[in-house]
Amino acid sequence: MIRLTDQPFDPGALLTAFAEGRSETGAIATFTGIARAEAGATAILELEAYPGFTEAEIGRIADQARARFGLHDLAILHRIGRIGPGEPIVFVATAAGHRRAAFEACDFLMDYLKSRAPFWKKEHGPGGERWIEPTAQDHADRERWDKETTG
Amino acid sequence: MIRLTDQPFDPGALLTAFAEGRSETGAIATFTGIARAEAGATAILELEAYPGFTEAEIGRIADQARARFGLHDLAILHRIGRIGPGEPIVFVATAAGHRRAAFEACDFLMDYLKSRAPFWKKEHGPGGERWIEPTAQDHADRERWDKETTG
Amino acid sequence: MARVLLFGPLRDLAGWRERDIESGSLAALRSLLAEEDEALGLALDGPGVQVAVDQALVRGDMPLGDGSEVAFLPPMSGG
Amino acid sequence: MARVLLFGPLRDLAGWRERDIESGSLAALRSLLAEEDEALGLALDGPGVQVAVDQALVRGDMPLGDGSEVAFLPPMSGG
Repeated sequence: MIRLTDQPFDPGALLTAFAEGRSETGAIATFTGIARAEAGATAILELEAYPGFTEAEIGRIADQARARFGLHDLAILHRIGRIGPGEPIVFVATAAGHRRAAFEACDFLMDYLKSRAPFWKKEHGPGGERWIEPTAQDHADRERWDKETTG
Repeated sequence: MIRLTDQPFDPGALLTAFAEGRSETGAIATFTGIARAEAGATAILELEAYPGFTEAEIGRIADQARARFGLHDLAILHRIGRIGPGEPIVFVATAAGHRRAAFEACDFLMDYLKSRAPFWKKEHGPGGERWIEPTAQDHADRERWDKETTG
Repeated sequence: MARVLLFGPLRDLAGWRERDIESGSLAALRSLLAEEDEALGLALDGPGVQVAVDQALVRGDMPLGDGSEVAFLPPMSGG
Repeated sequence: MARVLLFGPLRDLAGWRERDIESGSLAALRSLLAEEDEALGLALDGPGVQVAVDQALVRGDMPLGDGSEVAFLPPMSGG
């Protein structure tokens, strides 16, 4: 499942659905990204996607993850539109035979979503609005996967 | 929350509860371990703990994880008793400011639970019963954390 | 007519999100946009800006058909 | 009297899970158990077997008080 939504979602409900009926899967890893309040500065995030293209690009990254880590399944849900503090922005779940593959695939998918997936993020804060670009750390995180071989 | 249970549980319900009201947390990672059916061989797992001691030992590992990765919070639920194929055995959730810390702490906790937490695991399969010890891979996974410095 | 889409900060800079523009190639379209709005022209050539034609990333020039969709994609940031 | 607990494969080997045994020290308790059941005695000294007295891991010998809880813990495996 790869999906964009402009509505708030409950990551737990997604995990419940994802975990159901998996008698051959030994390991499920998930990641939930949440809009931080940043120490009281009640910012609103605004996330823009390119409908169709964004899902297709995420799909290509997902296919890479499936092949590289031998995943049984994966799920990605990404919010778009206006997101309030404390609301989930992104949910990624990976299912694999063993935990190392599940963890690494989840980590890999998040690194790509952070720095290469077609989203644009604007922060509306008390001091006005600004577009947010990936940090140097985000780029460094993603580049780990170009070097590493899967263990 | 650190808890043992002899009842089946829904990892999604645990994530829903864990994620609620976290406006300062940017990242939640979870891991769910599931009893595999092992290609149709319907084995039953039996997990034994040392009540009191087991929770206390996990608590010590949890305190290490909190300090090492700067966690905002964590949750660990572990099944004991008889566990059927497809049923969750363990759930770990970690909350942190950023995703790297949440992922690494979750990974760290699972490596310790697999090879150092006071549990004993017996498999009741078609060919009789056998006790399962940590694999060489489990030990190698855990030893990563003795070498690595957190990035 | 090609449909031109701007995303993220490019849209704020240009003041529009989507327009139909008559142009035979991507290079011609870039020139046209730069003539009309110098700041936008510079930004479209800026670091990390990618171009998708009919939802596929492209490099360099290419002819544009009638009804082509051209999207200018500034550096991306999800999650 | 100390309360002695066996876990995992040690319990299956010995055929019991928990017994009250009179013993003044951990070393004396080990000898007593080994005299009574040689296979168990060897297993208790086996690789990776840890001992907890009153729920704290200990190494070497130590005196046992009345009501001490002594647990023999074979190699652990969770998750």
